[in-house]
Amino acid sequence: MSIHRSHILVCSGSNCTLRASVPVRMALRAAIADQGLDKEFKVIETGCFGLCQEGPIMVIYPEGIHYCGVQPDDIDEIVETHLKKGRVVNRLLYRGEAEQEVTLPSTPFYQRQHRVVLRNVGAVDPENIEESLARDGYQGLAKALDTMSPRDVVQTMLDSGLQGRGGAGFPAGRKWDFTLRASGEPKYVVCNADEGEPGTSKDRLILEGDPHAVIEGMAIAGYAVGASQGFIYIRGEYQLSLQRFRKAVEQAREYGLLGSDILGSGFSFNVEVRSGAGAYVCGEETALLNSLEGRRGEPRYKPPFPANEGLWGKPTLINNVETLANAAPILMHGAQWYRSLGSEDCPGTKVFTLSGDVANRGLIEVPMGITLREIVEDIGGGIPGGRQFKMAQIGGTSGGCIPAEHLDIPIDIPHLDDVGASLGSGALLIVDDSHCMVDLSKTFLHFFAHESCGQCTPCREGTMLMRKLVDGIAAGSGTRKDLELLERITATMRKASLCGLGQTAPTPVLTALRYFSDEYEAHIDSGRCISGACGVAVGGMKS
Amino acid sequence: MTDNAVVTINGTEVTVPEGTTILTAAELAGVQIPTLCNHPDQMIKAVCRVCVVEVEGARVFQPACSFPVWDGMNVRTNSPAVIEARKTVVEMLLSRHPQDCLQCERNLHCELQNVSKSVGVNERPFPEETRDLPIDDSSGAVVREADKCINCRRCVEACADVQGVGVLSTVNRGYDTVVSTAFNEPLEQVSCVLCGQCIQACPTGALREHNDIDRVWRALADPNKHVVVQTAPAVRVAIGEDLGLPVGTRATKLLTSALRQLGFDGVFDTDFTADLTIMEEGSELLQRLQEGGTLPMITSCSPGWIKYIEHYYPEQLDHLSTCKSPQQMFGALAKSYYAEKNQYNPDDIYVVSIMPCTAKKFEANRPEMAAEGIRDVDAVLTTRELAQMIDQAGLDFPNLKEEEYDSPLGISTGAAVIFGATGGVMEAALRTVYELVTEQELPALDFTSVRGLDGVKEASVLLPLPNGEDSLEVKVAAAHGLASARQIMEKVKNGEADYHFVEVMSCPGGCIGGGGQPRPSTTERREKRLQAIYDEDEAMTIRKSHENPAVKALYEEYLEKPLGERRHKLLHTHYVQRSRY
Amino acid sequence: MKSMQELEAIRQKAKKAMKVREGQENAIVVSVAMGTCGIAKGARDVMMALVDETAKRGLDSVVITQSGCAGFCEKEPMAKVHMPGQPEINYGYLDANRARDIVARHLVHGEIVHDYVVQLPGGEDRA
Amino acid sequence: MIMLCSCREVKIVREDVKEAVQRCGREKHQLLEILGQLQKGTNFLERDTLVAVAEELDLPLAEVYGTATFYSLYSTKPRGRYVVRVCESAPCHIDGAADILAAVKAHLGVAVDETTDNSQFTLETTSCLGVCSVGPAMMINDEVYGNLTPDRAVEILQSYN
Repeated sequence: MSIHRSHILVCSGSNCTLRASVPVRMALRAAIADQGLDKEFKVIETGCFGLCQEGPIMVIYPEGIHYCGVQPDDIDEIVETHLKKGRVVNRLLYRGEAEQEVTLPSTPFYQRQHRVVLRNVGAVDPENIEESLARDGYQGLAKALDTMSPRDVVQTMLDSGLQGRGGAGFPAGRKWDFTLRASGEPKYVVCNADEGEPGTSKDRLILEGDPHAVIEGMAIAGYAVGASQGFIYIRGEYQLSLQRFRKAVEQAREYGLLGSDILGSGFSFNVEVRSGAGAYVCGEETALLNSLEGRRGEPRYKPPFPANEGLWGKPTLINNVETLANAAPILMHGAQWYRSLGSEDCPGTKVFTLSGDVANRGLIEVPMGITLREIVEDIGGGIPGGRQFKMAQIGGTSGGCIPAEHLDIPIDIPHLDDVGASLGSGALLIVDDSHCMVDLSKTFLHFFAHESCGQCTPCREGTMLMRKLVDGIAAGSGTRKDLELLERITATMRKASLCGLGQTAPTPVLTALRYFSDEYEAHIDSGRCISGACGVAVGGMKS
Repeated sequence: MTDNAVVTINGTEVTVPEGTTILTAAELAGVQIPTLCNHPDQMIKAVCRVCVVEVEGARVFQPACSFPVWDGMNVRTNSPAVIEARKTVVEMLLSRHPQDCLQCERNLHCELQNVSKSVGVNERPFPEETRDLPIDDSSGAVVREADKCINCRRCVEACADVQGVGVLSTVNRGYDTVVSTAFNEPLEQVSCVLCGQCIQACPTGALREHNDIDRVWRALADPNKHVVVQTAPAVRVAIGEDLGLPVGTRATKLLTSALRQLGFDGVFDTDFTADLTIMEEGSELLQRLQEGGTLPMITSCSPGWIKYIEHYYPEQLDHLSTCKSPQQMFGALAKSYYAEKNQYNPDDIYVVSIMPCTAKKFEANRPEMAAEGIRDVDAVLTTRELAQMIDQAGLDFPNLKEEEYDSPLGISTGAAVIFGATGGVMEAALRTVYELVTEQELPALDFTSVRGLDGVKEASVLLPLPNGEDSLEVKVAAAHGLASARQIMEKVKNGEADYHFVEVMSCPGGCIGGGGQPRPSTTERREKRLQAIYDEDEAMTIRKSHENPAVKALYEEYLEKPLGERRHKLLHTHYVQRSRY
Repeated sequence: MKSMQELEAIRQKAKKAMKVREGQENAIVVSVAMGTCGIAKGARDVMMALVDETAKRGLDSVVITQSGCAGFCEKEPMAKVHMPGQPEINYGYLDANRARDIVARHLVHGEIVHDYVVQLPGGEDRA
Repeated sequence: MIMLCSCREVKIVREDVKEAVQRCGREKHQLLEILGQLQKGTNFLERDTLVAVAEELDLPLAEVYGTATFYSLYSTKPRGRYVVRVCESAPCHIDGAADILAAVKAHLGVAVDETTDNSQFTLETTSCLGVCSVGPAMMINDEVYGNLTPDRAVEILQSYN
């Protein structure tokens, strides 16, 4: 193993990739090779640094200097000035600030975060297992195998109070407990990486940035519940995640961290990587199981729950990527440590994808209980373009719309519930006052009408009926009676749909009607829209 | 394990085993909960959401059909919110369901109609739309009208799981979700066996038989046609269900009376050719046993089964008996033996079959089923279609004067009537083969081991040979439902089947559960129809096919020696290889 | 890998390779002046010798970094060593061998290698 | 090179399918993987392909078709050499996805779910590409592009010609 005096980390998360990080990396490698510096400088492709809006991002160690928005043209200057002469290229620093005044990690964007799940994302080369090992990768698994019984592991998860990070927020430890206690062989562990919630890309960036954290979490789960086979179901659109994860699994196998008799403990565990094929509903755990079985990804009625009858009818633990990535830190540092993070009702941290009308967009991890205002104003850097905050949609397209009056609510499960929203999978879409709620509702409903699995009546018919009604309102042909019909449909969908998709699909429209009913009424009564997006007359409304 | 749970349903306590569904518990408490996707013989689907109820403590409503009770559970099936949700669900379905109930085949027999009434739908509040999907009448037997599909998936289960055919599947996603064939191809182009079990499963008018009623009325009205009718064994024990009689009523003599009143010139019985089939098939079996023909020999009376083996096991067609089905034998004889005997021009004879079956319509249309350009059978009606005609004619079916079949094609035995039940052909054949081989009288007529609703029934019969020393062991099996047939065929294909003779019936329960029978053909109803069939057998004076005097006369008067050319031409057929995809 | 011990060994080895990225609070920082002048006079060799020697000796708490030109071009190649809680020591006129010497004596044993120390005007240089 | 393969011989299809089945396994749960691999060359699943898959896996064709039509990454109708998927999710919508879609439609001269006359491009919309921080986004085959403007979207499309 060769030692380099400096490591240059270039983000290769998808967001930076599609902002041209690949040519940047190639130019950097070429320049270093040309100048014969390859023994001194090591270029590492790493996961997402979070600040996707500023990408491509490059970090040079040991100085820890972050450069933002690096383009291939900038490489020569970086090599000449920084690498060879040790001087910082000020103009590429975050927002062009001089180094002395602000380095990226000292900005509120990073200062307000607390990285547990993202501990290694942006810090390691995800394609090199040794980098993970150096940063305590697989130490949680080692500890479990070495010193804990499966029951101990489950108890620690129960004590930690970790709630599922995929959307429903069910206590993770209880799922582990149910699966451990379920009778039936074999048992399976399934990682739900079918992240399809619009506005969410956290799971993708975890998979791309630190796949070993997820593999380790799956192996710990397998040990805890008595499973020796794991499956990870990754969204078909996430080609890079699939590729990285497959590689990581191979490496883990090579290093004996997957396979039989792991670390001489007698515990065996394997992971099979599966690709989805474009169906939002497969994020619903039983739909995912059907899809894994090679069927249409339609949710199953419950009970029975997967813990008792899951994959091929066998006891199955199914957890989200972020949930599993929390397992190793919890085992290493203990349930009490985890509980000390976050809020009383919701321990720990939460990863959010910040998007929409906010200055800093990207991937963040914050303690539960942080207020929406802190996220928007401090981490997000406020609303750009002199606009006003209108609402935040939290939890993705099935999440509620939170208006400005609730900016100070703490972000955790019970507080969001109070305002009709839910934590969901961690999407945070910030919308400024230039947008029309009817137009946005239309977008939400087009999404659900496209993604409903079509199995149960309320969701199959309801999403399309809602879509038709809201399309009509947006087009200026709606009536007050349509609002009543919308209420009837939403009430039935929420109560009578088979799965969470149908039960939550009406949420954004319900909260939009609750907080922005004046906009709906303006469309209906006077054919006006604040944004003009709806194709009716512009203007004329108080919001 | 089965601890009892005390459940409160709308304030009434009921004690049931834990794990019972709310639906069942409610029934015991005297509370009816409407359902659509639920079918008593099928797996729980919980997709229509019509049966949702309020369970105390649950965040959302739960479907009564799938949700298990626990001790102390408190259920409300009639809260205003539940009533509103149910009604909304049905209104949603109706927002794009064709509003042609008055013209629909299911009018007054439609589950959607019933549910819609029971949940209190009285308007169509939501934006309306029609899907305008094509009506598929390509097969001439089973018609699909997808616009009327409510996505309950009962037909999919019937096709894929009960029959192991699987030409129907849920396709597309979301609002476009509908039950269809691969690439939406017409049924004629896919490997559908036209058994009609999907029709039995369907709660609406989305699946029905091809309607031949008007053709039959036209033939009856044609003064130049001599219209004869044959009734299949299973029709007599089911037709009453559609005409105001209790399930399991033996309505044979009312049936003949009704047919005569409809204007048929000869009212005959497929049972006659069922006896003939036993004679032919019995000799074929003995011939195969003696001369080393392909074994096991498999029955060929069920046209859905024939189409199934042609599509799915085309390389195994040699196992089939070459006998035509009783329906086709009847048609062939009506236009030859009967015509000759009564000096009719075969062209002027019009043969109508009343069948419990939709595949019989396909069978009658097969190119093999004609002699010198004259079709054996001209029109096939299902039991349901006949009931419709009797309604049209205004006959008071239950109170008709009882009448007998005409001679000679109406004379039959108990062995023939059990053709309508699974295992019946086998039992009838054994009664005859035993006596023909052993030259002794059969000690007990009932072969109960091949009776009943197990999917595959096996038996072994020892036939003492006339020399008094040796005996012949005949191993037999009977399967009903094509998924069961597939089990046997996999054994046959892999050379693991040591049977000599196998009976296969396409439909669960045999013909009494046929796709053309009154709906619904639930297990409960099938059991009653089976009982009626066996009662009918016991009530017959002659119960063995080889003792049927009319059949004996037919051989003496008309058919030549065994395997003679006329016999071959009229009573035997061949099969074609078809593709599975 | 088949045991906890092996895992630990690999982890320790990997940590060394990653050390450059660790922000260590109590680390010894060796900073090589990498201005044009320094490089022209062989600062790269010095840098690589320092990196190599510290790695060989498994000095986990040493960070080797670079700085710009200190403005004393005639004394190049230069490097300064900052041990926690002590004043910075500036070395000049270095080459690879002297660099290794510094590692062996100063970094390992805390002994200032007076032969190579250069005094800078004002004493407290902030290069 | 036009990749519409309705003219390909059934024999070739069968070999592709056999190979995919060999790689993935014959169990039903491999169906999605197999379909995914088989679609790579042509961007859609032709009837012969599904027939061969059904045969290899001993499944009813309708079930294979029903499964394929459930997932939006699969198509049973011919598609162009490049499938352009413009994201229509709320985050991209906020960022102006409607303008991107309009520009792409105008440039390609097709509506959503249509294929250009030269069989090069099929335009689709997608519910989310998971790159919400850098919207509006589109995906061309497996490649994702973010931070689009209408001009940049057209520029990217031109690079595929």
